[in-house]
Amino acid sequence: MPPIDTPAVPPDPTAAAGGRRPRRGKVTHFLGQNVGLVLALVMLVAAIVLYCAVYWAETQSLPGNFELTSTVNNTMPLVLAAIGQSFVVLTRGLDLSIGGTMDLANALAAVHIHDSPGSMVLWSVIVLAIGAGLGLVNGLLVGVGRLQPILATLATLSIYQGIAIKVLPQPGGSIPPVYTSVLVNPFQPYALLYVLLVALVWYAFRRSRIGVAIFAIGNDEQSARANGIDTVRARVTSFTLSGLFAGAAGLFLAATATAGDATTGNGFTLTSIVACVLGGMNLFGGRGSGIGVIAGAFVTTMIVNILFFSNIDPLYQSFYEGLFLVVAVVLSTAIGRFLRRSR
Amino acid sequence: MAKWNAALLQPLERAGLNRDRRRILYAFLAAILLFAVGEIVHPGFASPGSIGAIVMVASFVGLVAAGQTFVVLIGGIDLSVPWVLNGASILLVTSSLGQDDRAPWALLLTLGMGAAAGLVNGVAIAFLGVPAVVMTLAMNGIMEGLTLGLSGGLTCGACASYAPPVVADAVHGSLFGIPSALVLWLVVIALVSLLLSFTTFGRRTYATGNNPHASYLAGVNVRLITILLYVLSGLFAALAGILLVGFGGQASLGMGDPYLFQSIAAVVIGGVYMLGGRGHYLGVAAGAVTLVALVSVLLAMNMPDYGRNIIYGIVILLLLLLYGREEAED
Amino acid sequence: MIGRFTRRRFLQAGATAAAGLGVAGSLALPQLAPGIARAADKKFTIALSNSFIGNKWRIEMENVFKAALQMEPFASQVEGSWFNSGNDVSKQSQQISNLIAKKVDAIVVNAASPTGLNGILTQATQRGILVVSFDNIVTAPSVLKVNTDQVEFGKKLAQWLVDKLGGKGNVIMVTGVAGTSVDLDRNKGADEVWKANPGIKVVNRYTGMWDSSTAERNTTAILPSLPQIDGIWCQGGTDGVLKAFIAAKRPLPPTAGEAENGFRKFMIGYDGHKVDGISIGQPPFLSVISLELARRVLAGTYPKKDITIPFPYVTNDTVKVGETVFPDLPDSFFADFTDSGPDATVKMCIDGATDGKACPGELNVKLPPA
Amino acid sequence: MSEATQTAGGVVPPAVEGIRLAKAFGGVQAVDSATFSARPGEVHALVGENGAGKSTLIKLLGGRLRPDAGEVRAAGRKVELHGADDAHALGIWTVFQELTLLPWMTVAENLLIRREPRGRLGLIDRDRMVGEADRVLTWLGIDHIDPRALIEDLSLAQRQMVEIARVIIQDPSTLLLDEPTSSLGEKEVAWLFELIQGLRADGKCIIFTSHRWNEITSIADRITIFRNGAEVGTFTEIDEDRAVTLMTGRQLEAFYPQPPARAHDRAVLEVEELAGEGLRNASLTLHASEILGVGGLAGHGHRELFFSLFGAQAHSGRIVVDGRPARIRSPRDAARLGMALVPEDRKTEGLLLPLSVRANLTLAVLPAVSSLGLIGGARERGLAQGMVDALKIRTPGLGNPVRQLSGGNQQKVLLGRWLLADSRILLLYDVTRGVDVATKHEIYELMMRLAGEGRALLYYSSDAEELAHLCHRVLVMREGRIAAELSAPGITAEDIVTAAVRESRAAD
Repeated sequence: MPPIDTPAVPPDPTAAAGGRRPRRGKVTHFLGQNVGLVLALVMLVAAIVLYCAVYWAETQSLPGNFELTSTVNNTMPLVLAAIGQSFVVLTRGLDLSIGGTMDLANALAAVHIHDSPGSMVLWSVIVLAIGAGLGLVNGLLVGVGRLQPILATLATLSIYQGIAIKVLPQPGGSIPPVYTSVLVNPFQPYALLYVLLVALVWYAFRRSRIGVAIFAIGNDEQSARANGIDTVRARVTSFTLSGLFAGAAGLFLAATATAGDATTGNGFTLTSIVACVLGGMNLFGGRGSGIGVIAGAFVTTMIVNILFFSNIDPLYQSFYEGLFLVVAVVLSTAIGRFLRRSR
Repeated sequence: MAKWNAALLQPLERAGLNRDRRRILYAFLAAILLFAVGEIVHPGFASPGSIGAIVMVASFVGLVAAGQTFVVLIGGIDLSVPWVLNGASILLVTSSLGQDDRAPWALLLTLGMGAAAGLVNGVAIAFLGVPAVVMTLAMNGIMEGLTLGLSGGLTCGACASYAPPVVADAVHGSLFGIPSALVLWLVVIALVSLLLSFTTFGRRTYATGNNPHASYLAGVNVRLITILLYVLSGLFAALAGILLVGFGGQASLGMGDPYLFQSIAAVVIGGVYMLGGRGHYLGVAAGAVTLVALVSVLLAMNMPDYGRNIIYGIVILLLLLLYGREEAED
Repeated sequence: MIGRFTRRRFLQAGATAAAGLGVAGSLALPQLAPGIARAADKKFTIALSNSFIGNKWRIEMENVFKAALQMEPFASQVEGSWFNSGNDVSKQSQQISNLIAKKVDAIVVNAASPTGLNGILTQATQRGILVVSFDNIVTAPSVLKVNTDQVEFGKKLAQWLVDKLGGKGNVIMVTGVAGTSVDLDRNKGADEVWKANPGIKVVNRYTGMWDSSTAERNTTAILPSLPQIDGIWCQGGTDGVLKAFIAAKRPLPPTAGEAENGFRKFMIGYDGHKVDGISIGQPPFLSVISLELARRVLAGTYPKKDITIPFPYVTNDTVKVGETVFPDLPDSFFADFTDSGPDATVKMCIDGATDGKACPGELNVKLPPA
Repeated sequence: MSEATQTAGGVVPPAVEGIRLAKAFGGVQAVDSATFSARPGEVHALVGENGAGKSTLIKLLGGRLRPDAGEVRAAGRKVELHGADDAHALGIWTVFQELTLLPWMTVAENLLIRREPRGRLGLIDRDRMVGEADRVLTWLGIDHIDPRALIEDLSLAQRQMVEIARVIIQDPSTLLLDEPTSSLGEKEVAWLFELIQGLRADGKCIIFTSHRWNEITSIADRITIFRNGAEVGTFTEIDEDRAVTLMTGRQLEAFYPQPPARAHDRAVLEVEELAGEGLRNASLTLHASEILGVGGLAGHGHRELFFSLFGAQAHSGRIVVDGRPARIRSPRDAARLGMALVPEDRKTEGLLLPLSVRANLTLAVLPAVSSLGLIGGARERGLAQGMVDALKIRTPGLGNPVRQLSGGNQQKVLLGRWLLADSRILLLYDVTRGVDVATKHEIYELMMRLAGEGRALLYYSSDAEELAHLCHRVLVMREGRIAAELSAPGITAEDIVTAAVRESRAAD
């Protein structure tokens, strides 16, 4: 395929317009083209620093292993949900059914996972498959049924939640401690490995054919089609991935809780969108990084911590949260715009 | 299939029912169908009293959905509805202290608050380029914090006040034998339809919703329109808050919670195009009735909660697929 | 009234959560300044971790907790703080982690999910922190539980109706938030009674979401198609159900419902309407009992054991203005913020419930005999 | 029917053929029983007016559209092309006029999309991809384009080159190029032609469309002329006058109306040092009754000039309207000053396709047809009907969606909108693009009439021929500046193109 073996074309490059220009470095390009990601990481670092500061002010010590472990464990479900959401956001859509899928995954896990290794592995796989299946249904409604993502998933959200309550009518069931310690070990921050794994999955996704296709439809659907990309398949895949990750998020939620509750996933629909936005994902598709989204998820947890240690009237808490969200988005939009212009 | 569809659609088309008008028709048909189904599974469901009650309840959803319709017509969404509504209901009772003579000012203040919340949404969306989903979501949190904080969690001295009798009567009374909440809704339906279909503002709204860039180049003040539409959405959320206080007598926390999902669902069922530019409030009004009728049928059937969720979702999907099929025909 | 979640209304709940940020806060009352007081006289640090705060019951629950902290014996023995997280399990979990990091002596928790916090709460107890859960209690075995008996709650309401109706008649059931244990338990209790009394016919059963406004709306929509109703069994939002009956010009049948002030106003006659009823409440002072339990366990004067308190209830015969019903307070106010009678567990003044202000005198919390 | 080439080796069938092809869009017959054929080893130019059906033909041959009637043959065999992939499998590749690059992806990703080098675990090896892209760019002689740059950050010419490069490296046996030079300067065109000659020498078949006659004659082996959706004839030798006559169906002079004599010398619009994104200190003066043309290669600041003047793009500089300094910060400001912009892309920038003809016509004059915000139905209909009659807009009714109208009539609706607003300064941006010949002629006549009425017209066209014939003066833009000014009489299309490409560098 490399064109070197087609000698018919002029081998003399001097005939052409322009001379070779020095290439800008890989890193320079990366920074310039991933402003959202960079800002998300900066925001995360700032949040961590601030957290350490208020933590110090309150306890005269710095956060340690326990704080790290619990922060990572508590953020894991959001990390997964937000990454799932980001696949759909890349295609200019939103997946509102993530909460419903998490509910169902959570309920199934609590009802079916028992203390034998076989059941743990088997049911984890089944739950992930069901998550992917629910995503597939969304994908088919959007890709083949040509419904708008927000509408199709609004309807399926209701359906998935209903099924979840049918599976687990009241909070209960149990998750074996072994399962918990494998997914979200309470004593050591082993869950960082999963964060790393998610980052690697994203890395691989970004470098896969289907990843390119999903990015492409977010860039420009018509161009993507003109380039021979099967846009329907890419779209269906993005929803399927979203469902798969939502399923995984449900498993982690069950594991942290050590039991199931068919309603605890609901809030993740909107928090996952928030994490995507804080992570620098462009809601109009085609741009964004999963690494940024992971950072965005951790920022939300950091904000919980910061407000915890800063003695704020709890009644006003949503006010501060809302304000923070607006300010963060406005600032990062402004900074991003400024950086791009000054390049 | 396509042919069969076309054969069916052509007479409708000839009768002046273009796609948008057909969608209104479908929304009404869906409501009628639900009443019929309800009557079968639960005799008495389609009695005049029952229909009246359902339509009355639908009017609350319909009012919030009016605001939602405005912003959806330009491809936006308003997620701040719940706490704007809550805030409005609390502001009304705390500022009126349940007294009729203070009611006019309290009403103005409350509507003003709703408009102000909408204004902030609109300005941030139109000028700062914050995505509507994010901005209105944040606004919901901001309003929640402010409402809870300022009223001390509804423990303030004035928080115990009742809706001024004039407001309560306006909701519970009746005019020419029609419940006055319903009369108000009919007036709102007429006004909103008039506003959207026969005014320059409405024309510019549809233009902006269809193509903001082209409208801008045609001299439409797209930002102003955007802001005004969010203001209207805030206003209607506040209006619904006022009516709910009148209906229930007092403000309570969490009053607005159910209205977000329902207002969006009503807009969807009413055939408004979520990406903007097409749809009528008449359809949304029918959508609100359909929605409440659906919920009521399921309640009447003693449907367990999970079943209600599932059927609810399936009905919306079916309607969407019906609309979508027509989309493909065009 | 337990929980009063509106979790299932996902959008709102999400919106609260959405900002994703959590929060906390302690109102930093001067005498509660952390660290200093503790070093001086070794107060117990006890924190309240509440989830959702957007309804009246939760506010009162927090207010009486705050009030108790300012009264003896708590004022001199306990350094308290309180935090809200909204209905976001991860957020509450993170806040509890922060409480563990602060090394509090005890955590009193009203959970966003009965199971969702088990992981982190078990960690807390493993680290020697005493955890007491109340209202929406958690299932983790190492956590102490303070609650009323929810099955009994449902039973008692139903039995009262059966007695009132002479075992025969049409009844509607207004249920709570699906997917919660409380809702299921209360319904279960009622169903047991209906089973034993075949003359009672449940003509409809629908949710009121433990919310007066929703209960009113749903009742309004469904009522016209229902036959004559002889009795109302309601888990919550009782005043809303009655208002819908009044609007539909139906007579108010005997009603077994929650402790909303609005409902009790109807019991004493309000606006020309009077209802015969029984009003049982999930008492907001569960937070205070939990606080007391934590204090005494920490002090070593009470064994580590779960507490089930009898729910306070009133009927038309016992309802009393200024004590169990308050015409000047909102309908959504929970009139059972205090217990009454000689065996009362907690007696709290009204300022405590509305403003979180200390009541005069000492606070005497009567735990069941050890 | 199908022609074959006799060679030493025997009969070689044409590389690609279209036989009695027909394709209609919403009632407009874009291609109507067109027959076309091109051989291996030849460069075949396809010429015709805008809207003659060239682009549609290319899409039919390239597999992007399916014909309503007729057949496509490749290498002598009838083929059914269900999509681009089918065409690609036969070695038929297309470079479209509308670029199909993905803006937020890198040059390398775009160049090698769907054929990225894989590394471990089957994942795309990005470094290798960049290396390979760099090699391709170097080998094609366009290594001033950085493979790691985002498409968004490239100039239009660079994008066009990437688009061409992307297809060339697929080693096509038949290459379809739809207006490949419209945004290229002199050197880039030379680069492209050298590429094409290399391909021809290698026995490939190259079909391209262009509006620049000197380019066509310099490289094409054969020329097929299209008019009204069908071929008029195929020639190996033809002079420009004859070709234009065939393309337009009338004599050159007769096709283009004479611009009216300028009655006034009053400057209505004076622009000094206008600068902004893509625009560097452009100055111009527009007089009443004047048709001032603006020409040059695509992507050299015309659009920015028009949009800045109309307030739709941030700019600095001085604008004087009717002798008074004007601050134009939005299209509304501009409209109030009597200005109007008719943009090139009427579908995305001009019209509101689902809305009625009436609503589209009156959008800019709503206050005039309403009182207290209420639209007067009768008054609105009256005004709209008046304009429909005046401009001979062919529509089933005032209430029909404007989507249902043909391209030319849509363009008239857009013009009508501003005529209703009685705009005196008309900024017409490539208004005849994609318009059928008859309507085009009507638009010319209309322009003359408007100028005759004393209105001032600033007129950009991608068709130099139009500018040469219709304008009093022509400004040629290059790299965001006014590079030359030509005055009638005696402007020729060559002059314009020459001025546009002269000294032009590959804009980077």
